[in-house]
Amino acid sequence: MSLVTKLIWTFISLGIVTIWGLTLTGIVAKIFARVQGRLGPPVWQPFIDIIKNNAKRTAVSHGIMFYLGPVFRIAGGIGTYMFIPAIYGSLYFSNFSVSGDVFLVMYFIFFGQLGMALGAGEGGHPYSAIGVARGLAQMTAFEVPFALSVISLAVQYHTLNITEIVAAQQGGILSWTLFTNPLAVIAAMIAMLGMNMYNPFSVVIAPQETPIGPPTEYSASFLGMLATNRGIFNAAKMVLFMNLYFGGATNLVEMIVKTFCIYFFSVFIGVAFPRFKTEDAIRFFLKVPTLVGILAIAVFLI
Amino acid sequence: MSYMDKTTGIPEQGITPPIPDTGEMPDREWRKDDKTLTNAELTLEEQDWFCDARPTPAKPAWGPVEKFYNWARANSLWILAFGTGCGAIELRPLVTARYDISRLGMQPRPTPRQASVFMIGGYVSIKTLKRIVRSYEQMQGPKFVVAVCSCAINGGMYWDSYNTVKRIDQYIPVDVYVTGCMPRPEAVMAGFSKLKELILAGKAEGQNLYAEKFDWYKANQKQVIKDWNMPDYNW
Amino acid sequence: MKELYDTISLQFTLKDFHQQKPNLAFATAEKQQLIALLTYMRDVHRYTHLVFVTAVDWLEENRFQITYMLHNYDIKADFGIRVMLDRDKPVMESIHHLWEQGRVYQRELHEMFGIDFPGSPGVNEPMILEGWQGPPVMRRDFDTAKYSLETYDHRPRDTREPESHMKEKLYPED
Amino acid sequence: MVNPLYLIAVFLIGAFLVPFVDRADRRLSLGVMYFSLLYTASLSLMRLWQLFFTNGNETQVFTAGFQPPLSIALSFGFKEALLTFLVNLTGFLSGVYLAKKLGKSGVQSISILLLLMLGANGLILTRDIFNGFVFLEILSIATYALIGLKSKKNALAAGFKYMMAGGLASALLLIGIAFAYRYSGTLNLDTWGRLLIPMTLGYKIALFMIIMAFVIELKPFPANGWALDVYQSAHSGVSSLIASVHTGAVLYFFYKLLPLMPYEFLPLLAGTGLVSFLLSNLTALRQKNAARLLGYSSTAQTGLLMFVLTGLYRYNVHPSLVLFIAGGLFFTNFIAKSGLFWLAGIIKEKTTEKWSILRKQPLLLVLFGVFILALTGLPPFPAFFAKWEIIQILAQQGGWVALTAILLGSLLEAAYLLRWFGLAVRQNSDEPETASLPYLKLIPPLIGTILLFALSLFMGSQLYVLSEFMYFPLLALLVFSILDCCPLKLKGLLLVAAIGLWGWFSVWPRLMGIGQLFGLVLIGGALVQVFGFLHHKGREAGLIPLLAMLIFSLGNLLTASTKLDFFLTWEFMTLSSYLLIMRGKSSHKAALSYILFSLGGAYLILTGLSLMPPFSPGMAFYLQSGFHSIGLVSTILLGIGFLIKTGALGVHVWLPDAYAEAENEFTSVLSSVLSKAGVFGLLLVLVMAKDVLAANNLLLDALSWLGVFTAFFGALMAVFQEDVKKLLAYSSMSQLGYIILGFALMSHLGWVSGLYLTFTHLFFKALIFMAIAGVILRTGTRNMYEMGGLIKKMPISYISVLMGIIAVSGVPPLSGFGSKWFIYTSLIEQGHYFQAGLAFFASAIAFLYLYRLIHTVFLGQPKPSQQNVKEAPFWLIIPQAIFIMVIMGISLFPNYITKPISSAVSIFIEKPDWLSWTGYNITLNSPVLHGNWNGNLVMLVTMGVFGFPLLWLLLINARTQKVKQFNIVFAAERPYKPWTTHFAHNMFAHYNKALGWLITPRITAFWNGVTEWSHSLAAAFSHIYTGNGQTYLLHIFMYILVIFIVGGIR
Repeated sequence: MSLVTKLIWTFISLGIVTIWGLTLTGIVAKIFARVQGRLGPPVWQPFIDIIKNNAKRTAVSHGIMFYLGPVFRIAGGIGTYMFIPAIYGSLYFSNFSVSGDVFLVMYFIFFGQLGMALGAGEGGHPYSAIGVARGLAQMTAFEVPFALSVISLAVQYHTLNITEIVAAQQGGILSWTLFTNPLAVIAAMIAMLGMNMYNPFSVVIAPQETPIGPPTEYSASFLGMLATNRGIFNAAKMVLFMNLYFGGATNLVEMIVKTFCIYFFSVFIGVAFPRFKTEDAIRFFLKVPTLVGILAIAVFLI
Repeated sequence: MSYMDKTTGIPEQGITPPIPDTGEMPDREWRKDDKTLTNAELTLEEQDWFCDARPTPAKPAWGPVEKFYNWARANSLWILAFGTGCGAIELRPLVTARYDISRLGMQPRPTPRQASVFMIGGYVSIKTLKRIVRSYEQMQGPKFVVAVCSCAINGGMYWDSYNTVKRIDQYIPVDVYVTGCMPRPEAVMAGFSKLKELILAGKAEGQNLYAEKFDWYKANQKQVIKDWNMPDYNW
Repeated sequence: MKELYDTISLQFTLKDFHQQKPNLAFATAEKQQLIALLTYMRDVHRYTHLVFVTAVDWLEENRFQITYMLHNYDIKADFGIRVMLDRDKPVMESIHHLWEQGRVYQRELHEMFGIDFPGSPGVNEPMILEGWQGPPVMRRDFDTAKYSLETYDHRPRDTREPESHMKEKLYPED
Repeated sequence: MVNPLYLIAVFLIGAFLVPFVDRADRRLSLGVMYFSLLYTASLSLMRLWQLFFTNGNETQVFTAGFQPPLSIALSFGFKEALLTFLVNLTGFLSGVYLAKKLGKSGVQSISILLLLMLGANGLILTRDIFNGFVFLEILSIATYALIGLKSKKNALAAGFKYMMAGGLASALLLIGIAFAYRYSGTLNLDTWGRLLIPMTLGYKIALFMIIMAFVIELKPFPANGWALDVYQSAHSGVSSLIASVHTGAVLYFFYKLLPLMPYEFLPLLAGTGLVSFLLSNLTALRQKNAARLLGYSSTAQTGLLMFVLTGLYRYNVHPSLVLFIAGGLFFTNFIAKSGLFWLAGIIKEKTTEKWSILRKQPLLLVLFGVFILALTGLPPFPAFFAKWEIIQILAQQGGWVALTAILLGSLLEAAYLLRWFGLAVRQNSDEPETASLPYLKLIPPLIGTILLFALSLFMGSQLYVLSEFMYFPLLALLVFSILDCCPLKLKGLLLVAAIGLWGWFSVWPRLMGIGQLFGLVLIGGALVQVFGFLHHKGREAGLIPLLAMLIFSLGNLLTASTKLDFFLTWEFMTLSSYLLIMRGKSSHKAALSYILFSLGGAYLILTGLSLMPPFSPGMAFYLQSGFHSIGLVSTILLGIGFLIKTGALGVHVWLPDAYAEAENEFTSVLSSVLSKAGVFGLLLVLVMAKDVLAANNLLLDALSWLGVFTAFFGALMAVFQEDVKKLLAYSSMSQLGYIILGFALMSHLGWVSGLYLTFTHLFFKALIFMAIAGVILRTGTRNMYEMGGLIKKMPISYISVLMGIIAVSGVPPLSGFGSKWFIYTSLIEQGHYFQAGLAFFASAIAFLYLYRLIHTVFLGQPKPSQQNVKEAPFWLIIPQAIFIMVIMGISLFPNYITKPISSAVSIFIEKPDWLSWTGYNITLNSPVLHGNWNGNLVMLVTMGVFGFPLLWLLLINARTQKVKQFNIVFAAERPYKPWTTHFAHNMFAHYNKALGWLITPRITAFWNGVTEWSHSLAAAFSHIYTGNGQTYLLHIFMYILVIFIVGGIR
């Protein structure tokens, strides 16, 4: 496949995942509303919001890093997706997953967060820095069960290559990691709650305490870019989880259904629980989920 | 002067003309140049900490594009609620299940930077006016103002108070007033629908009005706000 | 409460005892004796809590009345001590050394009535009225409506009789 | 042959002549004294000449031509000649030093001084025991008299106490001689030595009394209270005479007596020596009085010498080696101790606290430093070689008790001496300017220093080839010290040129494989950072010479071939880095802790090296290490020694303070380069210990857990620092933990990961440290919360730090990710799953402190006090620019670094065939783990996904208003103070709540406890010195009695 074809397919893949990710955001808002007995916004509301934000006539910038913050963020989101093969067996949807394995993806997730944190920092607003500090602190904690879970997968499948991990799960629903290594899946799914920052781990953006967290100062097209990234990044994470734990996907429909279900887990917890304080969230992640992660490795050692 | 719609209690025009508009502008000599403000009330040190650019009117985009944009703006109204008085309580029922403004694409937003509708809920004292001006200026355009309650319109029961502003539109441009003491949520929602109509019609250009008549607005503000310890324009 | 009043009267010049409720009474003290009296009440009779300090403008008598409301937690009783000031020279001693929160009340009284409390920390800072330049607003000789009319622009009123207006609007054919 | 009688005669004549000529003129009598001293010294020198260049075998002279026992025999061989030369030269120097005092106090003192010299010379020369007694008496009486030279009450009291102790010793000696004569029938030592006298109890007791007399004169602990009082209260010139001349003469006679002693006495004497050495040093810890401190040190050193003379016979050591060791120790002590006493006299300050006035006197400071470092046993001074030999012998022969005692004692000695040095050098003292120096008094210590260096070179060349390993760093130090008056920039550029030429033409061709890698890190890394030092305005005296010494010794570390070369270079490195740390503003405490840990580590390394088989010269140490294998003990000792240098958890206590207090640019070198020396050492240990480790899995497991805990706790502690340099220090510790972790895997991939991190850590940590050095320079503070918003003032520094933190945190696409990828894959591949998990946690925590670093310094609210901050100076930018380019280069083309590392490692651990490179893609196809990383592609993709949104934003976001720091939405208020609006102080309070309990400083508390405990012990010991003469006598009695009983003489 020539480079041009590859690039074209990558763009198509990215476009699909963006649209799906934003729709997913809309669906989730709808679900939240329904749980609260409301009608909720239309499913396409995220698109309107993004158009509106990009249509703003003015914006403020606190400096170059502030300007680049959303760029870093969306680059992190797109990049994460770029390094994940979206659909198993499809050459067109494998993106640039040849450039690395699951560790590359795990670390590339930080790229956007770090850049965004820096941009928010230059905004000079204390709430931004507070939000970042909380987010980073929580991140260190939920990465532990997730890392343990991934290590458990490496022990199980003898590979870190995502495509190979998916390949090992082919052959029926029972060969998914969900059933072959349930402990790892439990640890990872709890970690995912932290990643998605819904309740009970939503202290980072806690709108009542620190108005909106890191993006407090961001407006207009910056905000539009952040909102776009939220769609892409969420979808990318779900695709990663799908590949690692739920057998991957062999076609687009399967991908959409599976990512929706995985995301729904997070939403399901989110609508039902109140919020943790940062230190409590840290303690939580380092207790039971970490223990589960350790067990997930330990079962292979015995 | 009939600026109230007889049926809904909502202003007919997008912007009420500020009065008295004699065309006289305050002395402009103190300004450094046309693009900057002096921020004369700040100390020299503080002047370094605030941007001193002068707001300028923003041109709308090319016709059909602007129409499209206006559609998006009208369907994605993010509210910055300023609970200045008892009207503040009216926003709560709006977002709950009974009225649920989120189905109209509206949602409350905690920071002015990201909001597009400024909702002033009640009487405005001098002290509050300062905060209102600041928050309004920090919003990014196009931005719209909805003032709720009688007090916001003409001082209401505080008409003779030494400390309450009687007409907000002399200080910031107001797109829609909602009468009532207090107005029912239905009335507030009707106000928002009116605002939507205005936006879709391209009439909600309060931001540009503010920028064009900036000196007049500023003079009005400074007339009542005696301890003006902020920059002339809060970017 | 009367017993208390009598006891205190032995040492301080008090008058105008007024028992409003079984556990609420008022008395008027001399201005010069006030600090001593408050200290005495606080330390000896265990009226340890300063509930509030407020003022009344007796315009006709050309006096300000300041009321210090004290509370005794042990017997759950309140005792209000009033003191009269000359309205032309409204100066009173500060009690912030007895109750730290006193400074807030004094700051408020200074802003609203123009009563000065020399030595009270931050008494000259504005409390509610930022940058207020007019007379103290709670004095009864301050005409707030006049001030409002002079200072603010009022929206011209367009008054209608509701009944006829509704009729005209809704059922114009009738 | 020079007749030794002349020596005695000259002094005798001088002593009697002085009163006569004094009537004419006081100066004449002084002249006579100087003449006698100089003349005798030159006689000894002549004798030395004879011994070396003409064939003078004959050494014995018999008075009056008779054979013993009728006559007294004097011996004038090499030892005696050298000793008398030094004694008389010291006498002369003391005379010069005391000139004013002697001139004032009259003719008696002059003749007493001459008598003292007479006694000393006689004691050295004589071979007759009774004659020895006579000379000892002359010496002692002259000494008592001289102590009284300073007619202060306590000096007289001290003299009297000495007289009492000396009287006791003399009585013992006389009785002993009388009894012994009954058995031997001769007083001549040579004759006596040839007799085979049966060891009856009576004879033994006689001999015991003789030897104990000399032991008492040698001031053993604890029967030395009188001597300490003497040192403390006598005139410093006299103290120096006692410490050198008196002790030297007595010690030599003690040595001459040893052949007579029964074999069973030797361990006893050795034991007393060791006890004296260890406990004197321990007691000295609490001492604040300079003269008394020197007294303790003197008794300790004498104890060590006693041990060497008596103890080493046990280990079948050749007598000439014993003499070599003893000579090395003795001469170092001899010169350094007299020098220090002289300096003490010049300074005139009693307490060591006050010695900071030295700071204003560079010449005195240098002298003081030389003496202190010589006493501490650092190279190139003779004591170093002596200590090296002792440890070699003891370690190889299993003298563990002695070895431990000696090393412990040395460490204690180093502790108090270097603390003293630190007090003298510290910069934050505000002592007034001292009066002008007495130049006459300066001559003796100056000559002493020269003598010390001459001796060092002599000893170095005598037993060892005077190799470049000693030569280069010292030469660099010398040359750049001479150039030190030039402007800093010139010196610096010269240094860069010198190192560049030397490195390129001399070092590089001799390196291969792993050596080349470390050559790049150690020399290349240091070289680039030299530019950073050049921004200073002043001349920065001492900086460039020490830096030169450091970098040359770093290079030598790679090319060193024998064990001694390696250790010598290691010590040079430690020494120069210690002195460089001392340059920091208030670094004396941090530097002390650094040098003590370093010396402790060095002693462990020394012991470990001693246990290793010899390395042949010529081939580099690290290359030879592949052929050797070492034992378990050696592995552990060496391992701990090198781990101390890297700052592993448990021995990291020195690290944060030393990093924080050193000069900003030097901290960069410390972290990025110097710690890599420890890594290098550790690597060598692992290479050599392959067999041991293969047999013993536990060690490697322990090492890997140590590594990962270092990484974890380092990161966690970094999170809670407010001081930017401490934060970075802990960050370095954390990164080195990963390196240790990689090495502990003992697999190809593990070592690649360790070396890869060694490399990249150099780049990014030096980058960050250099940028922060600029920030600290410009803002004048190290507290992060006092900074803020510097991105607008210092954009280049910001870019450096940004690149640095992206690389440290391991975020792709920069090279840091490679290290993370390697470490995780290698850990999982080797089955170290839990370590991998904890390492991941640690690397996540790194985000916390890195964000804190960049946010609180560069982002957030600018402070009004830093309104006029400028970008860092050009010289600091140079290394940053170079490192940024390197990081970008290796991020885009990782093969240029990963492939050489892999091939270098494959010399030691073969590259498995499942690890392969295809283009820029590193593929791992191990049976237990698959994975891949294509750094080049990642970089390109990242550039693409970054550039695209940026273009979009630039396009759509045409009307963006640039605003200032206070234009923030602040809940409808406005901020008033930048310093309260900046979210910086205690940034991770919530993290502290959740995990802070993990890092309560238990380890620091432990080490503080060690310090506290040893000080208390010292205090307890010092209670035995009551200052009462009678008590001291009792001590002596008890001491002899105890020795007698312990010795079990029967």
